[in-house]
Amino acid sequence: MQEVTTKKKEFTPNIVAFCCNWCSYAGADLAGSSRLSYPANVKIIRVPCSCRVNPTFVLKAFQQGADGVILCGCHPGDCHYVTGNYYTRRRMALLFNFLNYMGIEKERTRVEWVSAAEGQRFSAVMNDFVKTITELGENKRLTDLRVKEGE
Amino acid sequence: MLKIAKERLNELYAKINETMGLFMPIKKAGEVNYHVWGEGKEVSLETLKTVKSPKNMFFPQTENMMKFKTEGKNIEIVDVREKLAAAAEDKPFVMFGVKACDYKAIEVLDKVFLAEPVDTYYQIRRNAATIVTLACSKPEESCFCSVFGIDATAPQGDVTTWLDENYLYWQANTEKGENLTKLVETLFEKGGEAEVETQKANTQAILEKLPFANLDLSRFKPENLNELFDDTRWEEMSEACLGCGTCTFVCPTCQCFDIRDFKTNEGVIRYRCWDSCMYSDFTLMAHGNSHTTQMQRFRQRFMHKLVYYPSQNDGLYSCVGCGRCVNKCPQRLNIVKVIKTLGGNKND
Amino acid sequence: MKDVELKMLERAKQLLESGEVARVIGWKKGEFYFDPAPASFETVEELGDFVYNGFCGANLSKYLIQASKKEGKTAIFLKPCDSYSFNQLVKEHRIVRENIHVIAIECQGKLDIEKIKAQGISAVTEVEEEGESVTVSSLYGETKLNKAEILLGKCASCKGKTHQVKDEEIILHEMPAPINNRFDEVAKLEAMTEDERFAFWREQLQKCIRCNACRNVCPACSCVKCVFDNPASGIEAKANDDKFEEQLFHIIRAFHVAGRCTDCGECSRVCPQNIPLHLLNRKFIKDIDGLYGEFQAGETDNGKTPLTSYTESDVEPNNALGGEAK
Amino acid sequence: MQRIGVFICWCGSNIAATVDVKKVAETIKSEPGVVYSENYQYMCSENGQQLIKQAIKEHNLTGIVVGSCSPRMHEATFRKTAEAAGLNPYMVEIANIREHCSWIHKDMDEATEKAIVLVRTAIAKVKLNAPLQAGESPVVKRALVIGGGIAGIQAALDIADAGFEVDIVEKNATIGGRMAQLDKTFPTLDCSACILTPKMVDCAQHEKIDILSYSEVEEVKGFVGNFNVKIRRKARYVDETKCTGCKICMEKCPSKKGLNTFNMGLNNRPAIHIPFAQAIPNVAVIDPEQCIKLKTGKCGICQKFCGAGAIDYEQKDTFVEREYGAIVVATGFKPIALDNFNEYGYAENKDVITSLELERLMNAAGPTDGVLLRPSDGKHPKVITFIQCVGSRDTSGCGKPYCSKICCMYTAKHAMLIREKYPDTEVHVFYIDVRTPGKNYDEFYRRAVEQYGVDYIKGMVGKVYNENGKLMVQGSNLIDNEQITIESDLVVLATAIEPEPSIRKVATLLTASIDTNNFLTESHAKLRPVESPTAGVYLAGVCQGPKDIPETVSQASACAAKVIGLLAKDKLKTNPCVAVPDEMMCNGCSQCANVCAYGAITYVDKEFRLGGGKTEIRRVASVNPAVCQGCGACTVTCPSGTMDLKGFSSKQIMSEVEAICKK
Amino acid sequence: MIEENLIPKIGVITDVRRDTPDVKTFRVVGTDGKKLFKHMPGQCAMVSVPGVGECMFSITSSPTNEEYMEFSIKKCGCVTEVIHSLEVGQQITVRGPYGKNFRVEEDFKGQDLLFIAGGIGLAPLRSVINYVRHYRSNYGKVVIVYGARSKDDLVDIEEIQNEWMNEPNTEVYLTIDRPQEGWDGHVGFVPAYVKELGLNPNMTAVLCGPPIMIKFTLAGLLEIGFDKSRVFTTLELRMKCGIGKCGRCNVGDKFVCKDGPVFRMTELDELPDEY
Repeated sequence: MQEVTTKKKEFTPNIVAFCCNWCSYAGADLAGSSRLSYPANVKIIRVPCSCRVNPTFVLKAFQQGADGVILCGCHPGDCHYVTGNYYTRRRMALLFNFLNYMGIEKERTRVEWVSAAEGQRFSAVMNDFVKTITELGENKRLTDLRVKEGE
Repeated sequence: MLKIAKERLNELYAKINETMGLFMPIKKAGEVNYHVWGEGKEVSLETLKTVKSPKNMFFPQTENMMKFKTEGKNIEIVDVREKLAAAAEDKPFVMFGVKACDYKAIEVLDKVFLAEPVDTYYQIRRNAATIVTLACSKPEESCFCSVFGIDATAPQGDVTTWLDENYLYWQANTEKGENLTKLVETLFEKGGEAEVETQKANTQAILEKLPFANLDLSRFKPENLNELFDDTRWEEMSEACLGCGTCTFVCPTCQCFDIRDFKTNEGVIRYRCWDSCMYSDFTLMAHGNSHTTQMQRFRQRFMHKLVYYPSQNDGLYSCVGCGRCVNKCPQRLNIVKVIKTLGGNKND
Repeated sequence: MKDVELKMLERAKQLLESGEVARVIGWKKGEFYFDPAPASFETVEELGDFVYNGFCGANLSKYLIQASKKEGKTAIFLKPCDSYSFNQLVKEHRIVRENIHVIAIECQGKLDIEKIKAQGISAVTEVEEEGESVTVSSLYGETKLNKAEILLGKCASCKGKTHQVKDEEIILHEMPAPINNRFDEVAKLEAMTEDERFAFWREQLQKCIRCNACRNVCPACSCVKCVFDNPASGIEAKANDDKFEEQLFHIIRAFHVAGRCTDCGECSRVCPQNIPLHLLNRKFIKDIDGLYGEFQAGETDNGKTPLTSYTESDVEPNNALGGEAK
Repeated sequence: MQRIGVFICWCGSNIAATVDVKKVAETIKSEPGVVYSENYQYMCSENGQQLIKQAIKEHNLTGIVVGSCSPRMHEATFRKTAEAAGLNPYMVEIANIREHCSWIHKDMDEATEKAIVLVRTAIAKVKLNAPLQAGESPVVKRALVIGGGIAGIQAALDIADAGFEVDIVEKNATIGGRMAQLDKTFPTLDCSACILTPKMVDCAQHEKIDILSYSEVEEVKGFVGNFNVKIRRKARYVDETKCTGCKICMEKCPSKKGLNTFNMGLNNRPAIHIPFAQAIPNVAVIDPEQCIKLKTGKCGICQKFCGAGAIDYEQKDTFVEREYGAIVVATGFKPIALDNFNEYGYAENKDVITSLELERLMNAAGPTDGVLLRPSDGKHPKVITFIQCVGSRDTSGCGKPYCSKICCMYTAKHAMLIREKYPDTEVHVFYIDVRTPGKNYDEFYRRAVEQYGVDYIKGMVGKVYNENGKLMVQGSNLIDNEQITIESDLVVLATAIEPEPSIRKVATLLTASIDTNNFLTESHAKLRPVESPTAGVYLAGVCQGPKDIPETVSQASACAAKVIGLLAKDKLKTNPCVAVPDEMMCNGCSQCANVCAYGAITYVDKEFRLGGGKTEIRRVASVNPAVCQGCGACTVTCPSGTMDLKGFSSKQIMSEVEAICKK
Repeated sequence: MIEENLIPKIGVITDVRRDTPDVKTFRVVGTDGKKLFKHMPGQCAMVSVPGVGECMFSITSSPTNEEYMEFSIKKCGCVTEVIHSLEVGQQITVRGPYGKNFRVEEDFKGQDLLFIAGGIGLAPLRSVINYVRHYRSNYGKVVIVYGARSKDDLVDIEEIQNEWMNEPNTEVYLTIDRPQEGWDGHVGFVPAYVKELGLNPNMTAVLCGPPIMIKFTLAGLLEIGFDKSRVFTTLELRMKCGIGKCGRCNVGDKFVCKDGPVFRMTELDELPDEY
């Protein structure tokens, strides 16, 4: 048991964050200019709107070895493109639910709404997500396991 | 001839498994396929048609061929075959319970993969395998191996076995078979010739009654290639075809494959996997496709089995009459319908 | 059922003879009673092979994507569940409705030859249907079976016997009431732990041979070019020993048909490894019903699909777990 | 051949203090495709930009990555730099190594490593960038204003004053809208007509303004800068060019029993009529439902008496098609129907009226010539009870969930005017909250209470019923916590307002989005409040949300400013990062159009070559790049991957993912 | 050591030449700086960029070149697009040689030879032509007819003009489809041009180019009196393995990768029309 805990501490997860250009990416910028730190293993991909994020991007990230994927967009109702994040909300609600149905840990995926003014929140969200994933451990279920039975 | 009581089969499996890998029809998640034997596994020797045929053991659905590591502009190739060969040498394996049709299918595949230039991936696995066949005693309506001259009651292989209510009868045919026999001899007793003969006769009687026993192959000859190719009925035979790969993937002789690259976060893996001539992109090139319609793809498959392959291999058909496609085609199309439409029935 | 078949045949003849339609899509006789294949009949002579029996489980609607582009009208026989797929395809502009003559036909639930064989009956040569009982003859003897035991999976959880569309109908007998348990299996999985679910799906999906039968039979998967066949998509793939690859295929396929899948059950019917693929699609249907209100794809005039609409008060993804709005 | 240049900025010490910029630049040199990698103190400085320009030219770079501050800061700068050096501006990617790296990490090694990954990710993306050209589309220098109320009038006047042609399309026979029906306006109590009619006249006389009254928009095609609009000119049976507005026809018309809609149906008007004295255009219109000639073919009196020969019973609806660069929607509002509010007895009691009806009763041009007489018996009401929030802030589903915003103020206005004119009248007001923010608004309300002694009762009215000819208003007084009943002569309901119902059609025609309350959605609630998400469509007045006259006028002027800004351009530059369909793969299923908030996607039937000389006609999506805003919603909805987004293509994003995950 | 039929060798790009707007020629050597393997004219090799895919290309350089091999590659799909983006110094993988070669040592020897190419179809012929030039005395007269859409689409024009045209007993005829500024040569399609040239039907002919060109040129040659059994062409179909096992490049019972790509016209006559 002791060994497991130490091992988990060494593990630094790889996190892919998709951020919409208008709110969350700006929120991340604000977190930066406010010097609100979060772990370096969070890497942000800028998309015009959270509705640009195709489930395949999320799955691709897991396939390539990401341990957690988080999507950030404008708060519902504040979408720069009026309705984009409403679609995101439905798509991701269904997708994440489905992944969990297939046995993927529900904590591995997350959607958070972060406005351009919420630098503090962006940092808090990322810290929390990294903490969750670190506790959860490596992504084994959705990673690329090219293992064969017997041979 | 040797025999072993049915109740003691597990001992036999365990004994083989001590020094060799053992693959046999095992039920997992509701379906019977060749899996590694282990204590407590649900062995199903009687299953005539595993969903995936034994070809999977030599020509797996997917196998990694090599890895590429790229650093800047440079490439390093990691050949995975040495590992594969070492593993095969270290632990040769037994394929247990292979039916006559499936064994014949392995011969069909050998002609492709072991012909020069040899496919080394296949060869490594093939050499490591000792094949123990099992005679059929309860053929199904979809079986028609006899049409291709296969005797389901006396399959070939390194070892041939028969199974009745009480015993498994064992007869080694090759050196590999003898070696295996030596390994397990102590478990066996002598005898069984008479029982085997009775079973053979009974099965023969059923085989003759099977609905497809009289398919006529006489028209499927290389000299009829163009005539068969141009037959107008392909259109109607293929109209319900979905273009899926079920028939090709359950087929024990279909050997088409694709070679692809897969990017992982640690480098590129080049793998090969089964491919199907039924797929719309099978022959797709950047500047065209020689098979644009499903009819052409459908025709390719059956022409290959019944004409092209025999033409390249001294008349040997690359269909063994296992009937898997008869059972598994989602829309109920199959080679029997093709043979009947183009060739006819001997009794007609 | 024989009377229904005769009536259908008669109608098909009339339609072809009168020139009202150029072809009729139905089923034609196979080698056995239990293997009829979908077929298009263009002349009265071809109708000699026409058949309609308990093994005509195939959903014919997808064939219309091509047929409705052909010269002349096409008549098609649709069972109640097939009519949902037809409607959905019309809604998505894949079928030209005016070119199709829909004949709604009776369905008493379709049978599964594999289930018959699973009863230990080998070498089946004949099957006779009579009401609720089915007599199976084989080279090794004769067996009487109860129809309910050998229904196709999709028919055992039939969602309804109401045709969503028709130009005429051939319904001679009352059809059995729908069995409303179709989400039970999903609920059972939901009740498991994550680990159990993962184990379940891994074992099931490990069987996948990636033959694409599920995709190619699916009326919702009728893309001109599937992303999995398209190198430009970035997810084109064929590998399947990579465990995730299988899941990727099935996850994305389920997502792409979410909100459009009518739950026709063809994916599970055609799977050579009998993977319960419908449970993937049904999860989406169940979640959509639970989170956004009941929605049945392919129903007449049911508005925008759930994934192309929204409400301002939709549930948050992080709280949506379990598929019910909290 | 890809020739990528990488430029790592120190940003003084902002980046360099935590990221080993030299190491980053050095490591990146060996990346495939990278032919140049450099670091510099301030890349955004004149010298830094010079360095980039020089490198682009000298090394023949096909794409550049700048590792610097946020792209939201300097992406535009570096794009210009690239363009100046002859490189397509869209071949530039920014790796954000300041806000997303150096500023949030303390450990140098960790930050450097992350910076390398971020730069690699940007390289992975830029390798798949394609040169993009911002498109151009010409601008038609004419605006359309839909709705001729105060919002439409103000917007039209402002636009026309800037020198652009404007058409006002008004569905009624006259412009003026709701404001024309009002008596006085708060908080100044000046006469509504006195301030509105001059503006109406200005419109009529303005050489740049064309008023299409009694007309409706039928069809809208095109997009920002190039709308093509079909307008239905309804038959008014009077030749607009001949009618002099002499009103003889009105006197002579034998069918006088039509409800006077301008007076909220409180009196009657003839079949042929001019809605009110100051109507613009001052031209009669015949109500075909009421006109004996049009219904039976007999009569024709008005034609006989018309000196100008303007009457034309044969007139038909006609259509005009015009091109516009911009469209202002100012369709206004109406009070809600009170069918759901039986408790106030509106339907049964003539003396229960709406506030707008009260406006007419108090107006000098109204049915009572401005004398406050109650409708039932024409007597002066002695006790008047006002009920606030009738249908507003109602979450029960009977009314509207929103606050109608203007009721508190106009009720105070009414109470005050009544007390002023008829000091013997007792005025009670039932309210839930009094909401009077705004310049001089609260002062106005306090005057009603303090100076005019209006009795404000905090509480809800449960029921209004008639007892022996008296209206009994039963309600609760929440302050004193008691049930009270007020015997009243007249009850005035501050009825909620809702968008004019025709807005639905207009919204559909314009593909402008509409919220659950039928208000048009603005592009951004805070920052783009007068623009519709549909480019080139602007919103003025209550069609966008409840508001009073001053707000409406400001919004209308704001709209005008936006329109003028648009029309002042000869060409529009379009955002090149737009959705683009691959027709070869398109199913034509319409899913993408369903999620497009801008109506940028249409479908066309196209012929495709199949193999073997055959062809097939398929319905395929087509994106109008001038309308698409580039959100990408369609790309995910599309199951076949037909839709992609330029600048953020699926392949680009996936290669970014790969670069981030690479070990 | 296990035989390496499917395992490629690593090649290094040492030169990239842009021939036409969409054709580039890549010079490749092994990591040791030497030629990767020996081949005969007409044979192909699988070139790949790991992670993108493999493609079969004919080896453009002559076997007589001992230093390197060259591939002329037209940009037309995913793989070729990536290959086109590569620069000198980049490593790629190559395996081969595959297929049957032109029978330069048997059928061609001592014969007058006619080479007809269209567009990128010159790539496989360049290898034979240069082979023949190398062993010039073994062969008779050489006639080369080469056409392309425009003068900018003529592959390897420098070599043609500077070397082939100066070769003894060799005639070179160039043509482009449509008139173009700066072009004073022949204008017109290859099949028509071939008929105009008044060729001696006793030559052994090799055709390579788009199917439509081959079809009409062949018809033209037969009209003039060429012997079909002495006309050769090369086929191109989807190939994956290169060793006749993956099952996709067959025409009837022949595999293009193993039994082709060089076919005698009379051989093709016997095969189903599916290429």
